[in-house]
Amino acid sequence: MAETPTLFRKVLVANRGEIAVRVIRACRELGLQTVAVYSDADRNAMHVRYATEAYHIGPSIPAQSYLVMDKILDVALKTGADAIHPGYGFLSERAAFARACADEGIAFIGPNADSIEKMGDKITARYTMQSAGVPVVPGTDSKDVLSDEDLRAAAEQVTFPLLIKATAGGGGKGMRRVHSMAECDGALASARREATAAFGDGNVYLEKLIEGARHIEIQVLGDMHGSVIHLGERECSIQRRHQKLLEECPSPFVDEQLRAQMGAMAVRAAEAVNYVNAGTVECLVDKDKNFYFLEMNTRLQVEHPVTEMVTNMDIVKEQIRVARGRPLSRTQDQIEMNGWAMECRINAEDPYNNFLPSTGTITSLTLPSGPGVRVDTGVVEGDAITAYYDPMIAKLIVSGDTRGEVILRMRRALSEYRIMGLKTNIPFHLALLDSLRFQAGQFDTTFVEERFSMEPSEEDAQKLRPEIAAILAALASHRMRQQAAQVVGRNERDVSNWKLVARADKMRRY
Amino acid sequence: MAETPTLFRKVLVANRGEIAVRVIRACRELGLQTVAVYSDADRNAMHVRYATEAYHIGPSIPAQSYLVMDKILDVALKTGADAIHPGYGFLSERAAFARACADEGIAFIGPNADSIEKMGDKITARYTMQSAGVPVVPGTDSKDVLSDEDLRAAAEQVTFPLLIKATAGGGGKGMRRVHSMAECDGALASARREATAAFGDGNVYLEKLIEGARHIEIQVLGDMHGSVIHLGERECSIQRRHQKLLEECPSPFVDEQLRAQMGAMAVRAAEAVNYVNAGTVECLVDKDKNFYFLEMNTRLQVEHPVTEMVTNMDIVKEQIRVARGRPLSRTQDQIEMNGWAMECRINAEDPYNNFLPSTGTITSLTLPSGPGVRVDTGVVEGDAITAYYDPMIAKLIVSGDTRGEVILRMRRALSEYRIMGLKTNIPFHLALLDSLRFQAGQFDTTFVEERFSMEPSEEDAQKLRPEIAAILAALASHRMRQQAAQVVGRNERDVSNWKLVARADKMRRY
Amino acid sequence: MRYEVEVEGHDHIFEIVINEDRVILVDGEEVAIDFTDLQAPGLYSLLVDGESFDAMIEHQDAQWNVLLRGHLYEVHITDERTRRLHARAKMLADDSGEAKITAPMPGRVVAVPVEPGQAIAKGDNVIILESMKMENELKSPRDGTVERVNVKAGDNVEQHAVLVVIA
Amino acid sequence: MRYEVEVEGHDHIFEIVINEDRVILVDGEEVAIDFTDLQAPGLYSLLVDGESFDAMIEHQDAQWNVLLRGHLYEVHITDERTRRLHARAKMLADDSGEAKITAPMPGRVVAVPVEPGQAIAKGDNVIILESMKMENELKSPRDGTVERVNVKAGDNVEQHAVLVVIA
Repeated sequence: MAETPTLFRKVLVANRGEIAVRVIRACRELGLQTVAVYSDADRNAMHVRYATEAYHIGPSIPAQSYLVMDKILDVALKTGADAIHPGYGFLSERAAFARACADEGIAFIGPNADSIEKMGDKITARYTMQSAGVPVVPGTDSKDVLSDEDLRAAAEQVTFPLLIKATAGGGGKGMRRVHSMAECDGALASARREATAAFGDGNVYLEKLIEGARHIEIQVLGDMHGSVIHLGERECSIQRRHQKLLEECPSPFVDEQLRAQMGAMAVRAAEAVNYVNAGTVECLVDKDKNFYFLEMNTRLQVEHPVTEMVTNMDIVKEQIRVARGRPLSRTQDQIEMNGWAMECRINAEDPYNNFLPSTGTITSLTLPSGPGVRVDTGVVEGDAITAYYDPMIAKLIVSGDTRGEVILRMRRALSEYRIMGLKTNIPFHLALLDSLRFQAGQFDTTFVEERFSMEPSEEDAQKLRPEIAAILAALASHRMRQQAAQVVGRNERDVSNWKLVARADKMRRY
Repeated sequence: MAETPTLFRKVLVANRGEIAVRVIRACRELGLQTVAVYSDADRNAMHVRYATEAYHIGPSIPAQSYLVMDKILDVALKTGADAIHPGYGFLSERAAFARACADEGIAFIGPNADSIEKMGDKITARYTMQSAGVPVVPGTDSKDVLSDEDLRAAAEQVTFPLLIKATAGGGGKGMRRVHSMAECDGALASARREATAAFGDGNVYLEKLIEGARHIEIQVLGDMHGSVIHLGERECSIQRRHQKLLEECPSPFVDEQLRAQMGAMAVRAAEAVNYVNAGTVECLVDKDKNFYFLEMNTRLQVEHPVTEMVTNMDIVKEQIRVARGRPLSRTQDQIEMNGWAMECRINAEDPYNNFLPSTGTITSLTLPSGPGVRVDTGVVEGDAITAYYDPMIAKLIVSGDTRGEVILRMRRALSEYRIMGLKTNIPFHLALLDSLRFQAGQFDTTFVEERFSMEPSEEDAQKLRPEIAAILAALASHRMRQQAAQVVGRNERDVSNWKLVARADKMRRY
Repeated sequence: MRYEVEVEGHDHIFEIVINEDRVILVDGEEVAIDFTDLQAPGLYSLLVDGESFDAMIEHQDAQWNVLLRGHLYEVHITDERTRRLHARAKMLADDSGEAKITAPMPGRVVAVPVEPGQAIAKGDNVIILESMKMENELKSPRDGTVERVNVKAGDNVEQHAVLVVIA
Repeated sequence: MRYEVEVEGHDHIFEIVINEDRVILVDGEEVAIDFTDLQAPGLYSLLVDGESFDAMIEHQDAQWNVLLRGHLYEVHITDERTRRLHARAKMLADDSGEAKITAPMPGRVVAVPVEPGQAIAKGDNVIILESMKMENELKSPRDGTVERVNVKAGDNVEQHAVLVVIA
């Protein structure tokens, strides 16, 4: 298994947005050249501008650009890239892509194709894990493709409530919660539809819904010399429609003993598929601290930064290191967890309107900064947020000594973050941080959907300032009238005054 | 000396710019309310917008606003502030101000007035330190006010080259290097003039110029219970005209033994004046690792963040903690230095034109972000940089495992930092990071002025791309002509297109 | 200038008079203010008797959204005459006018679980719209009858397109 | 459109022809480019045969400053006719025309160590200007004679004000 260390000179980043920028930054800091690929919508994107080279690979629709293996391999071969980093999403968990890279002599910065395959099909993964002695969530146990009829029959045995999940799944796509047989047909149809759209595969299976469970995952790293280590857990129970919204490291629910047990289990899971590079073992943990393997994500995870802040390891640099054939920079004994970190996913969606995605142009942007604040983003002022891609436009990561300090610091950072031109979920995060149950660490995966509201608590409602809102609106309205009158009243504007132009512009936009 | 812990509720920040924002951020994260004060020029400044309350205290000239004790005390009393944080500069080292705060029952977040006085007069400080067994730089030994004649006589004894320094000094103001008697008169006149302007006190003294010396300083922290600890050193030799430009922690020149010796000396120096709160003992260290006390800054230092990143302590929060009468959160044994950190001061000045200050409006601003990057700043897009205040508009702080990683990361972060509308010294920092002597850690305080040039080295010159610069300029010029033609050719612009308006605006500004 | 300002969800109506630059009247009381707009369109700074407020404000016609200290306030501004007219119009229209379900963003219609003439309750799904790879359920804002359905499954729709009309 | 582009300090003159959108001629050779301006005025992105360049560009008349990968390039752009005229004008003006020492920023004149009629050498201090609390020495750009001194110690001056004229 051991290979001679390969010197990379140039890395192609087969992704866009914040994760492409994240990888390019790591490469720059390692002195590596970078090749970006971009669709029509992304010509001016940060990842294009920050890379050493950039090549157009097609229309904005991912199916015709970021998801087309051949286009990406062509660019890699043309530019002499030694390696490809797939980021997350897109081609990152396509075994065929990892294999095609290997065939062309290009290092795929991720696990080998076999590991991806074994973990990619969720049914196969369940079997493999059970054989390796890893506990899995009870569910359908057939390896065959299941018809709606099969599933209805199996549902009785699994017992309600249960989850329909896509065999090719991930990211909550094609997933439905079902509480009774009556809901089954509708849920199956909609899950299959979403799975087909997302993965090109409408097959689904069933899992028992573990009530009151937390979603906790373990970061693992493996090298080509047979070492696998874990970097502790991440708490990811703050979700809405199976989309994670806020993650933290460590989990307020995990003690040293549980961490050691889950870590050992995750290492065993990775070893069972000869895992190399970074991966994440996702688990459900019930109220009694029993844990169940859910799935393994065979790629860099969105929320990897919280682990970086607490373990002080750069996971992307470590990925590149092991892809070059070098051993991991640390052994399990050398992994220490210090302090606390939290990540808020900043999404272009309207928390006051059922979290509907929001599109538009970022007319103004102020990033939070100062001690303990990290922003991983792929957008700058002037960028358009389209419906083609994921609504996540940034990750705000905050670290500090204790969970309490981190919550206060995150509140501070969120309130400094100003994104104008489209709606974001920043108010959601602020409301969440204010909720007493969140502060106390008392939540499970259903918390946001079932026990959280954007309406302020009675105590917080006392702090509302409707009179200030009224004054602000009246003054803004008044000023706008005045300015409109001014502009109309002149034949020629004083064009040397850039603020006036900006204001005039603003007015027209309203 | 021990006092009962006082609960602060509200802190007045008697400063502006990045340091006011830094302090307000710390207060917010501690749940404290904040009161900002502002001059005419600063109505829209970040520190005004981020504070809970804000009060106007006069014209833009500091002498009529930020330097007027009574105005600031009035605001503190009116708003019921429990404490005042002075930041650095302005009133931070005025013993009279610390005393006036105490008289009004307001906690001064800094040392007591006596310590400030003893360290503030540089001549007294030299005596006090000598008595405490702290080595000082050889120089004039009289406690009296020295006339030009006295100084010329003393100069012969001190021997050339020497430094003229302001008795009330700090920040390189009123400081002149003198190599011979012939230069003496002119230098004295100019030093006294600058000292008078800066401190209202034209007295100066002489110190031997220690050639090839580094400027290395030790951060100390003291509480009201008699504990004084040090947080290791900062390397501050990268200076121009006695203004620090880049600082790092640790110093590449300091080993464990020297750190322990200098740390012990700094603690002794602080103890000699019963020091409470954060302070910095500045030293010169010669080639043979002999060190000499230069002065003690009795306040928060601009470059405190590099120490924060390496020791993982929040110095501002610690200042507030000890000002409340609580003991330091750590003992000397609990101070660990991990990794490396570096700070570049981002100044509004033109490195291609003798570093002349640059004023103007920030028309566009992109902060660097991502792993290991911290920005402490006091300006946002649209802010005007005036000649009233210090040209430092931000501090870019980078941390990582090793000095090598930090240099590469700083290069990456600097190249992401985009400030449009005025000149900054970012190109200077990039050129400095590229210099082999800097990379090797081989520099002293004269390095920037005497052995550094903005001209690229022969090796770097090979990498220049004049043809790309030519293409860029030609294309930009061409596009501008086209757009001008478009705009002129229309009776009415399509005002719904915000980009066009921005472009038209841009064109006019050129 | 006199404004009637209604802050929704908080049962507050304020009468605000703005004449001078630094002093306004709120329900007849003088309030000292200092109001400036920052460079970023929609960002404002307000000092009220020294208290500092930083707000994001946007509006459509008379409906203003003020995002202040993490909370969104929906504010209606009218002068008195307009307000009376609106109140009357609203009374007449309430529960009797048309409700239009529009596309909140561009997307593809996945399913239309309703048809013209069907009676529906507030909260019922009327359209499932796929956008950004997720299915979004658009619900009826009130009880009523489906009057018109303008789209079918598989249609691509633009933002703001009227999809279904409820009568 | 044909441009003559001189990059200072690198002894390069390029002839650049821009007609089409995606292909330009540089000294007669075709070069594939993709050039866009970003929202921030003065920020541009250029792809040349796939290589990505992010630049800040500003100009005053025919003088362009291009900040690219941490290095500042001073670029002069002219069409051929203008260039010849300029060359001639420059030849005539060199070392014979007036040199004006102007204030690079607002400030207060601390000292004027020269007086009219005095002969000075390139690099001599002609004005000491205090700004942002520091003294800045303004030096003569060439040998010559002080023709005019417009300010005295203590004067406050605006940016670009002509302080001293060297003949």
